[in-house]
Order: sequence, then C-alpha cells, then structure tokens
Amino acid sequence: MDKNILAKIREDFPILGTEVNGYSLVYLDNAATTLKPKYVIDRLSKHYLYETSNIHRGVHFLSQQATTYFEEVRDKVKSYLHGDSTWETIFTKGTTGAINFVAQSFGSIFNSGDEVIISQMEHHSNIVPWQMLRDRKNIVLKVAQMDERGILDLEHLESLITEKTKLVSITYLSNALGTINPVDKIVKIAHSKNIPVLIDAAQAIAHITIDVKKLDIDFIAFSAHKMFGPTGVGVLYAKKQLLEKMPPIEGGGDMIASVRFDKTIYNTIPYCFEAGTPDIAGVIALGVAIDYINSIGLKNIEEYEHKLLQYATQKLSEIKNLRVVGTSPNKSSVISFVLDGIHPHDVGSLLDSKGIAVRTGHHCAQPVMEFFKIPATTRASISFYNTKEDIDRLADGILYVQSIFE
Amino acid sequence: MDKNILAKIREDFPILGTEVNGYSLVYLDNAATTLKPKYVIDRLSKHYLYETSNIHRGVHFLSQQATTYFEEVRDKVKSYLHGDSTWETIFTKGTTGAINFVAQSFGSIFNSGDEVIISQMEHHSNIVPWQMLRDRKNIVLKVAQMDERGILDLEHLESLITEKTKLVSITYLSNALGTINPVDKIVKIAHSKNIPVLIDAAQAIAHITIDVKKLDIDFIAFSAHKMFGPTGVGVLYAKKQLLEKMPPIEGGGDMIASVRFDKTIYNTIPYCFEAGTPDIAGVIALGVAIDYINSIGLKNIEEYEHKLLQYATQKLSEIKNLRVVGTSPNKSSVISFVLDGIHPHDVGSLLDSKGIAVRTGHHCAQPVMEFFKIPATTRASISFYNTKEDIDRLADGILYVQSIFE
Amino acid sequence: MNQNELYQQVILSHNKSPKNFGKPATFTHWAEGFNPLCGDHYFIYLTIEDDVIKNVFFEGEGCAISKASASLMTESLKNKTISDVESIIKKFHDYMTLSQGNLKDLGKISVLSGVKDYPARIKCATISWHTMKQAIETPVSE
Amino acid sequence: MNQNELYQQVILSHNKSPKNFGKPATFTHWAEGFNPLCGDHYFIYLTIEDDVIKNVFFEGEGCAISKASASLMTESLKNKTISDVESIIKKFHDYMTLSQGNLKDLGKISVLSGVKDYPARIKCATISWHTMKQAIETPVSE
Ligand SMILES: Cc1ncc(COP(=O)(O)O)c(C=O)c1O
Ligand SMILES: Cc1ncc(COP(=O)(O)O)c(C=O)c1O
Repeated sequence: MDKNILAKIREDFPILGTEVNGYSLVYLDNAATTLKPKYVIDRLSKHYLYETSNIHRGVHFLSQQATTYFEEVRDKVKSYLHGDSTWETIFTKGTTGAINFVAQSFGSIFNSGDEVIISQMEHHSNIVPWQMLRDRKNIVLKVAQMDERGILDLEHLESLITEKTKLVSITYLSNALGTINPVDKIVKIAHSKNIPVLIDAAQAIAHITIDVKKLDIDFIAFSAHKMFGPTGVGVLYAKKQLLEKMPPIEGGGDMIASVRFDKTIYNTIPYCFEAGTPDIAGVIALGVAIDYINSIGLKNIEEYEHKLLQYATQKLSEIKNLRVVGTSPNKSSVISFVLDGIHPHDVGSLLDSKGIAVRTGHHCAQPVMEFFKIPATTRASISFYNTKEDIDRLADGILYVQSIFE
Repeated sequence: MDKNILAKIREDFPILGTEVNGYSLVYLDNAATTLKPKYVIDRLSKHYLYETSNIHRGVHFLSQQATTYFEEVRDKVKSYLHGDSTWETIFTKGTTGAINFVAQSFGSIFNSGDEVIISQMEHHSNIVPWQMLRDRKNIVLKVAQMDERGILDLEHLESLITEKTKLVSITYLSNALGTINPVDKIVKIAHSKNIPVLIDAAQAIAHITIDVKKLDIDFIAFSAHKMFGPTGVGVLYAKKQLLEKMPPIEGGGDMIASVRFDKTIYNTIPYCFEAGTPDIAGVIALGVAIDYINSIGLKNIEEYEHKLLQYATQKLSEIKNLRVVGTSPNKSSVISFVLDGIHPHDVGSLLDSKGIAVRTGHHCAQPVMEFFKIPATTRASISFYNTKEDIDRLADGILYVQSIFE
Repeated sequence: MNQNELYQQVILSHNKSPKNFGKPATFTHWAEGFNPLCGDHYFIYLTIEDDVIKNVFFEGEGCAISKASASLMTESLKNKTISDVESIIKKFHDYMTLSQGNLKDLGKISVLSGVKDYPARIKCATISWHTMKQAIETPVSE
Repeated sequence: MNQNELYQQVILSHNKSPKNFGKPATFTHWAEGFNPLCGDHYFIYLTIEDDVIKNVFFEGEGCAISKASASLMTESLKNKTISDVESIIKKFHDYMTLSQGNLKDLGKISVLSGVKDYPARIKCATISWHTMKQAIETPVSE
C-alpha cells in the first residue's frame, strides 16, 4: 500500500482527523474495536432515514426491501469466509453471543464427563461460557498449554483428546499476544478423532484471509465491530449438519413456525436461532463493512499490516526496560508489552495525554497474564489505516512515560 | 398537538417524505418498528464518525467518553420509567432478549411443578421462552383468558394463582389487539400472594406513561426500535433485589471480576448480565430517542394518539364487511381488522400498491388468532407522526381492495 | 406489472371457489404446510395408486394467491404420475424461486407467472407445492 | 490539570516505596479487592483491637495511583477507631465518586484530589478504600 492509497484510505475514517488532548489522534486500540469507514456509517443512516422497517413478516414495500438487504448479508458472510451451502450464517449480538450460543445449544447435547478443549490464550468469551457449561452439565474443561513465546503446544492439545472430547474451541488470533494459531493443524488433529472445532475469529476476521472450506472449520464466530462494522452484531457461521442437531435457545418472534400453548413448532435454520427483531440496520451495515474490506483486499491488508507490525516490533525493541509479551514468529496486528517498574494503567493514561489510544489491562485474557506472571500489559493493536508515524508517536510516548517515572 | 407542531414533527422523520409505489408513504406499521427521528440517526453517525471506541476497559479518552455516554443511558431509562435506585437497567438485544434472559436466569431457580402465568394475548416472545422453560424444568405454564372484546379476565388470572406460582408475565399493550391491560391491578393481585410480575412493554413504551414505582413492577422489558431508537438494543429494567438472586446466563468479557480456569468470579450487577461488547452506539442512540420522546411529551403523545385512534375506529367502522378485532374500551395505537372474504395478506399487498404500509398476519400472536378463529388480521398501528389524512388514505385503500375482490 | 394486476380474474375466481377443496373420506398420503410469516396453513390429501395421483384435495386458510395456486395445482396434478408431478413441481419451484424457465407449458398455472415479481408473495404461491411434495413422501401411518 | 500532573512526586514515591506493604504474620480481619477493568488486585490485612485499627497492611498489584492511594490510606488510618475510619472512608468516597466536599482535612491524602477529574482513574484511587471497608467487616474465620 503506497502513501497515496494510505492517505485516501485514512480519509474514509473521519475520526482520524480529530484531536485528543490537543494531539492528533493515534488510534492503536483496534483489537478492542476498529474504526468505522464513512460508507458503513452512511449505510446505517440511509437505512434509518429512508428504509426503516421490520423484516420477514411484512408484505409492504419497505419491509420487503429491508428483508432483501438483510438476507443478502448472509451471502456476503459466506463469500467473505469462502464457505458454501454446507454452512449457514446465524446473526448474533457478537462473538460472545455466538460462543455462548454454541455452549448452550451444542453443549445441551453433551453428557456429564464429556470434554471441551480450549487453550491457555483464550479470551474470556471463549472460557467463561464453557465454565458455565461445566457447572451446569458437569463437563470437563481442558486447557491446551502454550510456551513462553505464546505459541500453542499442539502436542499437548492432541494429548488432551480422549473419547469423551466433544469440541475443540480455539482462537484464531490471540487478542492479548498477537499469536496466529495453526488452525489447519488444529482442525486436522481434532477431525482425525471426529471432533468438531470452533474458531474464535473475533480478531482474525479483520486481519487474516479465512477459508472455512479449505480449513474445514465447523463453527466460526466473530463480531462486526471488530471488522469496521457497527456494534451489536456478530456472526456464527456453522456447518448446517451440526446446526441441525442443535436446539434453539431463545424463543420468540420469527423463530417459530407455529405457536400453540400446548405445542410450538420451530422455524427452519437459521431463523430458529434468531429470536426477536434482529439488528436489522447493523446487519445491513456489516454487509457494507465486508464490501469495504474486499475493496481494499485482505491480501493487501495482510501484507501492509505485517510490515507495520515488524516496524513496531523493531522500534519497541530498541526501548530499554521494555519487554514484548508474545513473541511467536507467526503474529498479526497486536503488540503487547510491559515496562519495568511502571504499571500498564499508568502507561495508558500518560500515552493518552499525548493523544495515543492504546489498551491496558488483562485484555479479557487473565489466564495469559497469570501465565506470564504479570498483572496486565499495554497493548498496541494496528489496522490498515495506521502508519509508521503512529508507531513513531507510540515509541516517543513510551520514552516520555519512562521519563516521568524515572 | 396542532397542525403546525405536527408538520414540524413530521420533518424530523425524513422517511415520511418518501414515495412508495408512486404514492407518498403512509406508514401504519409502527407496532412492528417505529420510524427514526433524524436526531437519533445523527447521534449514531456522530458516535461512529468521531467517538468510536470500546467501553469500560479503556483508559484512553475515546473509551472514557464512550463509557460515560453509554452509562448515562441507564439513568435516562430510569427517569423515563420513573424508577429509582431500587431498580437496575440491563441492556439486552431487545424485548425478546430481555424476556428470554428472565426465563433462563430467574427461571433457573424454579423447581419442577412451579408455575408461570401468562395471558392469551401475549406476543410469541412472552410465550415461547416459558414453553422452553417448561420443557427444560418441567414447570407449568398457565394462561389467563380474555373475553371476545380482547379484555383480560382478571378473575380468571387470580384463580390461576397457587402456592406454586413463581411469576406472572403479561403484556402492557397487546400488539395484536391494542388492549391496554390494567397493570396496576395485575401487580396488586400478584403481589398480594408475593409473586413478582414481568411486564412486556414492547408496545407500551412508545405510547403510555409508565411509572414502575407507582405500579411497583418487578421486571419490565422493551426494545429501542419500537420507541424511535435503533434496532439491536433492548432493556430489562428490574428490581435489584430480584436480580441479586439471578445467575448470569452468558459468559465473556466485561461480566467477570476475575477469571481463572478453575474458578471465575462474576462482576457486579448490571455488568454480570452484559457479557461481551454491547451495542455501544445503539445504547447511546436509545438515550437520544428517550430525549426525543420527552421533548414532545408522552402526555401529549397519549392525548393525540387517543384521538387519532378514535378517528380511525370511527372511519373503519363505517366500512361494510369490515370487523375490528379487539374492541376493549381501553386501547392504544393499534387497530386490527378483518374483511369478509378477503385474506389479510391480499389486503396488505393491495394497500401497499397504494403506498400504505400496514402489517398483515398473526402479528406473532397466533393464540390470539386461534381465539378469534381467524388466520390473520390486517393491522394498522399509529404513532404521533401519523395524521387524519393517513387514516383517510387507509379507509380509501380498504374500499379499493374490496372493489377488486367484488 | 402493477401489484393489483396480480389479482387476475382466474386467481380471484379460484380463490372464491377453489377446486378440490376439503378433506376426503379416504386418502393414502398427506402433509401439512405452514407459512409462519403470514399464517398460511394448508393440508394436502392424496390418494396414490400405482404411482399415479388418483385423487388430490387440499384444505386450509390463506391468501388469494396461495388458495388459487393450491386450487390450480390440484387441478393440474390429478391423474399424473409421481415422476411427472415431481418434474412439474420442480419446474414451478425453479421458476418462482430461481427465476429459471417459465410456466408456459403448464397450462392454466401460468396465470401465476406474475407472482415471481413480488418476492413477498412467492411463498404464497409455492406453499401448497412444497406441501404437495411432502405429501407424496408421507404415507398415512396407520 | 494535565493528566501528567496526576503523577506528582508524592504519588510516584509512594508507588515506588509503598508504606505498610506485605502480608503480616497475624491479622484479625482481611479482604481482597479487584478492579476487573484494569486488573488491579489488592489485599488488606487488619489487626483490630477494641475497635481500633492497631495494624494495617496491604499487598497486591496495581497502577501508581492505586498503589499510592493504598499506601497513603494505610498510613493515615492506622491507630484510628473504626468509626473514625468509616467516616474518613465515606469522606474520600463521596469526594471521589460524588464530587462532594474535599480532602483538605485528610492530610497527605489530599495529593489524590486531582484524580477526581479523571473518571478513568477514580477506581484506581478508591479500590483500596473499598477493600478496607470490606476488611473491617470481615473477621478471619478460623
Ligand atoms: C407485545 C410485544 N412483545 C414483544 C415483542 C418482541 O420485540 P422484539 O422483536 O423487539 O424483541 C413485540 C414486537 O414485535 C411486541 O409487540
Ligand atoms: C479473541 C477474542 N474473542 C472474543 C472477543 C469478544 O468479542 P465481543 O466483545 O465483540 O463479543 C474478543 C474481543 O474483545 C476477542 O479479542
């Protein structure tokens, strides 16, 4: 991506032209939520200005139109993930909603003693739903280890599998460490024992080309707001063959074929899993976010972000008393670090005073912090609209923080 | 509301200036979803253009700012419902999400044989979650009857209560019939036996002043999209005292205090019930929708809509072979009807050809249809931006439909 | 085409006086079909002998389009072999939902052609056909 | 006030060398406090005798603001009666979260005044105080 293209892209994100604490904004908190291009924002406005309507149940023009636009997004998701009609798109309220749904619905057919395998680098969204299932159904939750670089130990993962293992649920890209996990190998290991795999793609979705068909992923979950779309919408993209075994978890409008007080018949997949009025505008805007990513090209994004992450890693490694947490050679978009003697919360506050937005804390991955025996990290996470200048500002900011604590 | 104010209000809704099938839009599908005033749309845009950020976990300016705006809406909900610190606002993805949450969480402390009482005029959202609970926990679902005018039979409701009754869950305003239920009396009956009450306010929220304190409502559920706000957001407003007994249902980020693989400690109320990134922009926009309603005044809205509904009822009663379904003297905003020998679906299609948007079908209230022994109705539902001219267009449209089927 | 042109005389008259309407005393196959979106609800009752649809009735409630479509369907499928019926169903379905081919050689059924342009109504036209397909595959159990 | 002015010398030095830090051999009351938002995690250990806080220690991890606040708190609450401590806690809490009153008569603690203007940091300043309150109410069980 050359300078001109980058400058044009940055114009798509009006927030990049704003100031924070008197400095032009450096937004390095993309793993928390990405910024939104004006096309997505305009599409939301257009829907509410001229197309507002509820969907599915209306015969009038606006309802028909909104239904068509809404339903089209299922196909956009399919293309984006390189799926086919073997999978189905289910709209949820986010990654968390999607994983909880799998834990509740797919989990409802597990028996006491059945096992779910996750990893040590999971986000709380891919831990707590399984703990809740453990408490409810007395399943066993097993945790595949990682090494001190933040690389998943595949042999350990494989060794955890038994005849009781019912699901392997792993993140594609760690939001705390930046590690890219070898999804192809994970799926092969699990499938060789006929175990389905859920991939938490909350982070990967905006940074890595995902081919569910080639990878043969069974369930994949992600959030619109982490891929330049609106808050409040997510997706579970899943094999129909598995969905067919899964009971609906929420009841209400749209998810039924017929309701009588004595007996209710559910609607077909995917509708039976989408009770109530969905986030119509949000889903339609997610479609535009997908179009927007496609217009730039995920390949270009991957290439550019790879270089930028290398630059950042180089730049930060030159700073004394700074340690990068997560040093796998296979990383994307995230750089987590700690400064000797300075708590990340203070780092974040002081960087903010210079207009630099980073995230500090446990990043909803407390077990990662526990593993590295640190309370928290400072995390800079990039997207394709970030620049080398952003990284330079970050590096200078860190030196400034250190100067205060000297 | 005089003509000038009405004209000004209509300008707040740009969609009212559009054409459908060559006719200026007459939007009478407000019970499905309301239109959105430009202030709400602008607020959404502003958030995404200049304020995008994830909330709660960030120390940087944007995150702080978004957190403040997001959290403020809990208070706006409180004021709108005339509540106090005895209640708490929980954001959900809609009415359906809120009721399902109560069924799953509050329902989890029910025992086999315990009873839940609903009514014959409930929306599927207030039926199916309880049927699911029935199947899961072997509870008993009891249904309070209504009469042929669509009036709830309070004596019957009272007679259903036993020592095993754990919850009464009733709609405030029927979306299929327009009946306003006597929430004050329902709560008195239930509370005299120490039974909490859930009120489905999906419809009431935009049409009726609700005072949870005076009415002493335990749980109340509604959706932003039916009160001029965005899709994807809803609220459960509930007594803290009850929430304190209720377990979280979804696990993930933000709802935890600490996560270890062996033991996780949940966050406090309301956060423990809001797993994952919420619909930040949607919640903030809901706040603006509340402000907007307040700026017009619910009292004014109630008065104006009451007159408009009377006018519509009068107008439609003059049409031959038309029967209004739902004839309680205490009604709001909804007029459902059937035409002899013409299926509602055909009515809806042909009205649409004249630019008139109404809803046809069972309105997610199949038991109501069964009660009246009809497959469906045509439903016109009004809001404060509708006019007498809209009603005249509807009446003329119905005559046109009848002329085709003559 | 204007929406009101959907409501041609043939459709209106089949709606008013549907053919083969009601539940027969005996039948060998049957199925029930819903359209949850609008409340349409139909039953199809078949008497199949030697792979031929000897008799077909339908019963239920729905809009003019769905009722006319069911009525026209029963008329045209009676006394046809299962394999003929299946290919007609496929033709109708492909036309309505995939916009493939046309209904010209299906006789009177072609009055339903215009429905295709109204996505909201396609399910009205196809519900009885889906139910027909299911009925063929569902023999009466006792 | 600029954000960096939060980090006054007193705060930086209490952060570097906190007072009353560590777990004492014996204690009569204790509590654990989290800030789930940023991972702050503190323990408070008390020795209460005759309604007086004879000894107070804290332990844990957190940012400079939280650590300095805990350190300053332990210094100022030692040897105070429970009722005095409770009113100081209330005063601190009301100032920080409700903007009521001021910290002037709380001695050194007043260096934390500026935190109030940074909503993100208020919880950092108050976590140890909340935990203190809980500790007072939580005698060691065995
Ligand atoms: C009375 C009533 N309850 C519940 C709902 C469900 O609301 P939502 O679809 O927004 O969850 C509706 C709206 O359709 C309704 O009218
Ligand atoms: C790896 C990972 N999984 C899950 C989530 C949860 O996503 P959401 O909060 O949008 O549900 C996140 C984002 O915080 C994440 O980074």
